[in-house]
Amino acid sequence: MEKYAVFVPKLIKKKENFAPGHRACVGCAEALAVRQTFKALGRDVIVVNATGCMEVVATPLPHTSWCLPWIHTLFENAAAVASGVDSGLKALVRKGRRPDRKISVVAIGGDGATSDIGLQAISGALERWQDFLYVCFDNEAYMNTGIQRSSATPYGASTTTAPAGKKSIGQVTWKKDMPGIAAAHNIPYVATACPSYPFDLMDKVRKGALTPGPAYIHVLSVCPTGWRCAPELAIKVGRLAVETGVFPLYEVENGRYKLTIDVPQLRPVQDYLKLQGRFRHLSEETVKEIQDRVSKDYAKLKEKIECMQKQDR
Amino acid sequence: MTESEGKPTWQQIEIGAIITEPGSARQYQTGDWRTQRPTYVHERCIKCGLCSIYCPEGCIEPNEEGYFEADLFYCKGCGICARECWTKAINMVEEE
Amino acid sequence: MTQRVGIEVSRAVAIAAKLANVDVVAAYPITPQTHIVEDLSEMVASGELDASYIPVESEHSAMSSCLGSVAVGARTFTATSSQGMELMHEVLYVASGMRLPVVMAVANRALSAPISIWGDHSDVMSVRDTGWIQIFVTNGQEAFDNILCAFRIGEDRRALLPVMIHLDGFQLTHVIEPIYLEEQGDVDRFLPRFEYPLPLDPDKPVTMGAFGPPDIYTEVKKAQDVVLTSSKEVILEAWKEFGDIFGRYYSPIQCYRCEGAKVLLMTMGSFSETAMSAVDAMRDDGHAVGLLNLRLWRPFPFAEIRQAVKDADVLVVFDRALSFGGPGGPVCSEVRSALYSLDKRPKVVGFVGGLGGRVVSIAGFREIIERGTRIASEGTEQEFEMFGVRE
Amino acid sequence: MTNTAGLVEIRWHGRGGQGAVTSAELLAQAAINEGKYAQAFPAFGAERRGAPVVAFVRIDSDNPIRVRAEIDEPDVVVVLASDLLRVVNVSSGLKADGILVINTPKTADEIIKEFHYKWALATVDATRIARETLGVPIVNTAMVGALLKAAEVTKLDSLIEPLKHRFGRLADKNINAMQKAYEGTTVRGKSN
Repeated sequence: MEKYAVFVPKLIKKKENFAPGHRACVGCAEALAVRQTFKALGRDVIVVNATGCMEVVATPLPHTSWCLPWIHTLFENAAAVASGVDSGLKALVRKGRRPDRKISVVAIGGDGATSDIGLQAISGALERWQDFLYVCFDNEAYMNTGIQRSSATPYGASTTTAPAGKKSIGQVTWKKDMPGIAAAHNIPYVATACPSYPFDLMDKVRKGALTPGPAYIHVLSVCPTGWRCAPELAIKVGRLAVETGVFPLYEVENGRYKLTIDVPQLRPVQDYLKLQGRFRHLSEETVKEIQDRVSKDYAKLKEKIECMQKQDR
Repeated sequence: MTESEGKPTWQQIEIGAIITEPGSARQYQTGDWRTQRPTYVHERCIKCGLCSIYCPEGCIEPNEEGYFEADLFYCKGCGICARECWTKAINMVEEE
Repeated sequence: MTQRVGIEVSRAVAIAAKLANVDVVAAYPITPQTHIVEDLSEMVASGELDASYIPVESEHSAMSSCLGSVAVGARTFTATSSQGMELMHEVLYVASGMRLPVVMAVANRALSAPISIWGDHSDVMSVRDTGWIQIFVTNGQEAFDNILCAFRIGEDRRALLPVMIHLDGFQLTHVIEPIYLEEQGDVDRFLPRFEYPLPLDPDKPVTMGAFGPPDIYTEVKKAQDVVLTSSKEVILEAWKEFGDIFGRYYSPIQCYRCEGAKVLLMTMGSFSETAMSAVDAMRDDGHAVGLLNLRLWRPFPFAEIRQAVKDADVLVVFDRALSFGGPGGPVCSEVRSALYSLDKRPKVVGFVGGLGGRVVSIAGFREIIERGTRIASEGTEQEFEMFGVRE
Repeated sequence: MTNTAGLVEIRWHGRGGQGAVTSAELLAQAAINEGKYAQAFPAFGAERRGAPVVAFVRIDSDNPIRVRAEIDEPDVVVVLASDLLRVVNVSSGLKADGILVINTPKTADEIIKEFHYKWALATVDATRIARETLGVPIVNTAMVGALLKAAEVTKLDSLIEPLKHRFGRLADKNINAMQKAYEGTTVRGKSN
């Protein structure tokens, strides 16, 4: 848990850039994550949104929740549109047609838009060193279309296209390591975040947006509807993802890995799984399998960090 | 009242259907989605504002006395604020 | 001073984009479009052109990047062909629907399978309904001129629509021919600076590309269709002013030797020049034939076509694309439907040919006209006939 | 010498990378600079370096050129590498009063004896000239000179500007190569 001996009003800007009146589900932690993200970034931002829940719930004509310049075009191309925004702004500033002031270009998309259909465009934009921040709001399935599996769906989760049944545990593949893929582009800043840790999230978002060149942040966004958990538990479930090591919070700054929320003693993954209907069918054996994998991955991450610290010394 | 009343004709559509009023969703009431609503025990509230940072709607703000309260025009009644309030100053009650 | 130079048409297209002082070029290479974007990237590299060149990883991203850059108010150019345009297909609808005036040169080429790098109009016809203004050019000069016109037309406040300039792959893109390259000063006089009325700007935030529920989508589409249809006025105005400045005038349909013609052939693109030679030869032999070179494909020039064919008995339409299992050539079927409501109309005979780079010679066009006339007089019209196919 | 009034159609044969397309382009530019109409283009294909390639030039002193098809019945055929004679039917469609311009160290008689050509023939050892003037065996500019000796479709001087534009600091050497080849080309009339 973050240190709450703090008072929120003193720490964050009052102004909302993502206005209420949006049509997100009751208890949507993704809408929350979006709100926190853009609260952190302030006004000098242009948002590029991939198709997905956030686009649909926030902009049904004639209403918009956005108080920032915002553009949505398609599902798989947010990083490419952001490239055009970035390059267009740079050209206009260079030619004296726009004031020379830092405007953060922020592309956002869900896990489907990011780790599946939009992966190529993201890889292209990162490789070309476009000056932008990409934030993936990962709710671990295609929630917008009705909880179909994506490559970000975790092992053992039951979805509408990878349902649990007599012959299946649901999702039979392990979650794609999207932050790892982003980091493999050797970009200056990669991080994971979760709205259950708002100050950590907002720090990272600010850092990513201010980094010259590309930055990538992967935000675990609890979806009570798709994960089949109680809406009021959205924050708690996110916290448990971190406390169990299922979703460690770290950053990779110029290739250096660092845990931003260190969990000295991981809780059992069962604490996280048991609150969610999508894992209800799992046998003890599968839970153990997941536990082993999570422990191993977490150990690997820590090892990597320690190894780098040693090199530093 | 006809169904199309108040809705734009094709001549009134902005270029590319662009929306020019930022945050116009504020006109839209989501409060009627609610089946339960937050109630407040001000004696317990320490005005930390944690509820406001966790509200998916972003509809919790301090009132004139500095106590944080949800705007029921938007509040969907998810109960996150009550669940996360560490001084237990918020309780959810069924809507009537 | 205007210079008459021997130059590859692709290079002239790139020079036109440079003279238009584009701010952003986003492109992905595909034969036969490559020379256009190679030249532009070279100009950027040498400093001859102050623009951002985005070497995207796919055509889908090329067009997507164009959307982003136009949305911030940058003048934006790209070029593609064939499969590349297919890959950007869904993005094309967004450019027109969101009224983002990208200019794109399309080096027309056949579609797979089998893979063919050579020219026809299959790619054009597959994007017929994307809501773009679409202009065919007949030669290098028209290509150069119409790239300049495209920016002027698309960026006009009354249009704000993306524009495609269709030039035949290889037959135009790779040919060196004499082209008048115009002066920067004159181009600047013709082409005002681009100001997008509602750009993405933190000082005046707008929401672009919002979600369209059923109670509003129809109105948005109606508005879009009206704008595309009425953009013809903007196009005619731009062509008129272009002619007044540069001395070369364009029209939606070029009527070549149509005076008193009872039989008309309609073609588009570079083949029109070959067809003109066929018309010349037949006129020399005393036949009352003429050629309609269709330049403006969208918005479709209904009035001009009706006017152009009013005295003809036979209209032979030559398509370089095939609507499989359908009415044959897309152009022919549209022309036919445009004439259907007229009391007096010519018989319309359709041919499809010149697919995947197959050349249709002067003699070939003569044969098409003669055969079309015969079919019309015998009353043996079928939906269409494929020309030059081995049986 | 070929008749240069009206439309002249020239076909170039080379190998990918030898510069047949460049030759065609330079020639067309020279003609256009003279105020003529001209057109140059490669065979529209996917040929790779080393493969036999073809390029085309049409020049018309009076009328705009409207034909965009490849040239099947040329007035002039230029062959940049004589080894192609065994591989490609370079004389395909060559008009009866046409001429072949061949880069070869051999004499016209030797070529005719070997290939039984029935057209007028111009020969030049362009490879040697290119080595001597450019230091490399790239014969594209030399062969433009040879062509102009065989058929005066443009003035030799008209090539100077396009060459300067194309080759920059290497222009003088290329102009030299072209002129040497022009001088070194032997034209032999039609044999029977």
